[in-house]
Amino acid sequence: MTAPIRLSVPGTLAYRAVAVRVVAEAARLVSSSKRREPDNPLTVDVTDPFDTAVVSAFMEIFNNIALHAYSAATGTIELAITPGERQLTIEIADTGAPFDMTTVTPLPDVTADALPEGGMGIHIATAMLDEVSYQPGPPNRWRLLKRS
Amino acid sequence: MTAPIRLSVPGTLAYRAVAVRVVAEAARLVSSSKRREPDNPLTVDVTDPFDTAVVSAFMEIFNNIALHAYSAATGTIELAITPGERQLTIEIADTGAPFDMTTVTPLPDVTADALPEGGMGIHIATAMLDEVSYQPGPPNRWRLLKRS
Amino acid sequence: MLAPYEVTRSPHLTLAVRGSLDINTAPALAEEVDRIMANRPPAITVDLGALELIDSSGVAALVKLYKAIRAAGGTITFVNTRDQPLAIFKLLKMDRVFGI
Amino acid sequence: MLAPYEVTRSPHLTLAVRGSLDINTAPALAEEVDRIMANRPPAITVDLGALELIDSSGVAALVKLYKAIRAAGGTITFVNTRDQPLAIFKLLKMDRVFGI
Ligand SMILES: Nc1ncnc2c1ncn2[C@@H]1O[C@H](COP(=O)(O)OP(=O)(O)O)[C@@H](O)[C@H]1O
Ligand SMILES: Nc1ncnc2c1ncn2[C@@H]1O[C@H](COP(=O)(O)OP(=O)(O)O)[C@@H](O)[C@H]1O
Repeated sequence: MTAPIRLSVPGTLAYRAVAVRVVAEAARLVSSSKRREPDNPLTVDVTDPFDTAVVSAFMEIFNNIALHAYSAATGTIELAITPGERQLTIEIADTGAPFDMTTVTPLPDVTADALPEGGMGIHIATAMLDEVSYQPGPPNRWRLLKRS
Repeated sequence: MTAPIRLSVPGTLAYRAVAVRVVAEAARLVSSSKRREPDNPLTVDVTDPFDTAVVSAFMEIFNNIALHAYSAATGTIELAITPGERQLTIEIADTGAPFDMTTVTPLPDVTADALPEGGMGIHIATAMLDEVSYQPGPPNRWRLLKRS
Repeated sequence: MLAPYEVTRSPHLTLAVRGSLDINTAPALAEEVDRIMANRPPAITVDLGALELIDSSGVAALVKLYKAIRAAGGTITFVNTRDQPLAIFKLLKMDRVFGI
Repeated sequence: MLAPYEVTRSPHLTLAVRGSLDINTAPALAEEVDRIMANRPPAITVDLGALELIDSSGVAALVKLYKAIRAAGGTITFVNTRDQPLAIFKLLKMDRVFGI
């Protein structure tokens, strides 16, 4: 295995795009390892189901850290992304406010008359990935794993 | 000033796109600070002259590290990218073979009958930026600076 | 930068969303939804053919539009949903509600 | 992934290069250039309208094509060069040579 990709960015929404881009590219390194082709550094193609799942989950976790963990004081978000043969691991650390993940309620049944307008993020992340763990800190540590 | 963006990737061409993407986004944070708008995490728009210069220079330096510094043994490329009010600084460290930058010859005059097919990289980088410094190591350290 | 959406009124009222509808871009769409609803349109088509990425904030913006149109007695039709946004709507079981 | 170029032969021989022509994609273009030159074409148009990024390896690939066409007595015309690739050709003073 090669070394992980490490990224550290200020924990604000202005740096969301750059973090998502790095994660999308790392996912692609795993999903397209068979058809590994050079790509355009200006675009990322997130159409493969593996890439889709990883990026969907990561966007929610990043949003939550920037919005909730860093709602009062701000700090950095540190990522260690390890593309493996058949899996991708994303470790995330922030020094914001910890929370209790067990208090997050499951998403109620979705019907035409009961559509949620919030509370979908953690649900999306856990449903899209094989493993999601959170260890309150400081630093708070997320570990996301997706198998291909 | 906010904290720098830090990125560490294996020093091979497979990670070139992800590094270029991060640098392009960091350049955009400087060049578009007046018209700061949210952007699509899947595309980077390199049309502003500032972004163009930064990305052009960085691509050459990255290529050279992956190809020349890491021609024998491989290692990581560490970036610290600091977007300032009116400038961008990119510090790059690698643990590959050092070289003597003073031996790099200037690009000869370009005419229809004397078009170069190599040796353009360092020339592009220095011409596009305000400051380029290299300190042989290990680790070898590049410092690139562009004012806006 | 392009706005993350475009509204065309003829022949039908269509809202085309493009690029990434997310926590950064959804507020602009929400404002557009307010402008759209000011006319109490009887029907709207939401074209997601150029939408590449959506997050839960983007979903929330579309849910708001859906609720507003229905509350006003109108109809809303989603067309051309693809890739990551389609996966999200399926995961949230909104694909059937939205007729995707 | 799309190839970084497309060759069309009618009405004129045109090589359209797109996306990023760089150290990763230039080798594929170099192979295409060999195929193109096998026919000793009298003229070729290189359309860079969809080329977003180029590095020195990409420039080298286009220089090779330029030299090969000229050595075979043909003519080469570059069209639609823009943004970062245009800046690079200007910096290298190749813009005049290439008639850009
Ligand atoms: N990283 C985090 N740090 C602190 N609180 C969090 C974090 N992630 C989620 N939360 C809490 O969990 C709740 C549910 O999160 P989520 O499912 O993403 O929905 P939403 O963010 O729309 O409320 C949030 O409202 C917030 O209170
Ligand atoms: N990071 C580096 N590490 C080691 N050698 C380098 C490095 N960058 C450049 N060089 C040396 O300087 C030469 C000139 O570099 P450059 O101007 O980019 O042209 P090219 O790479 O096409 O030869 C290279 O051929 C190489 O010998």
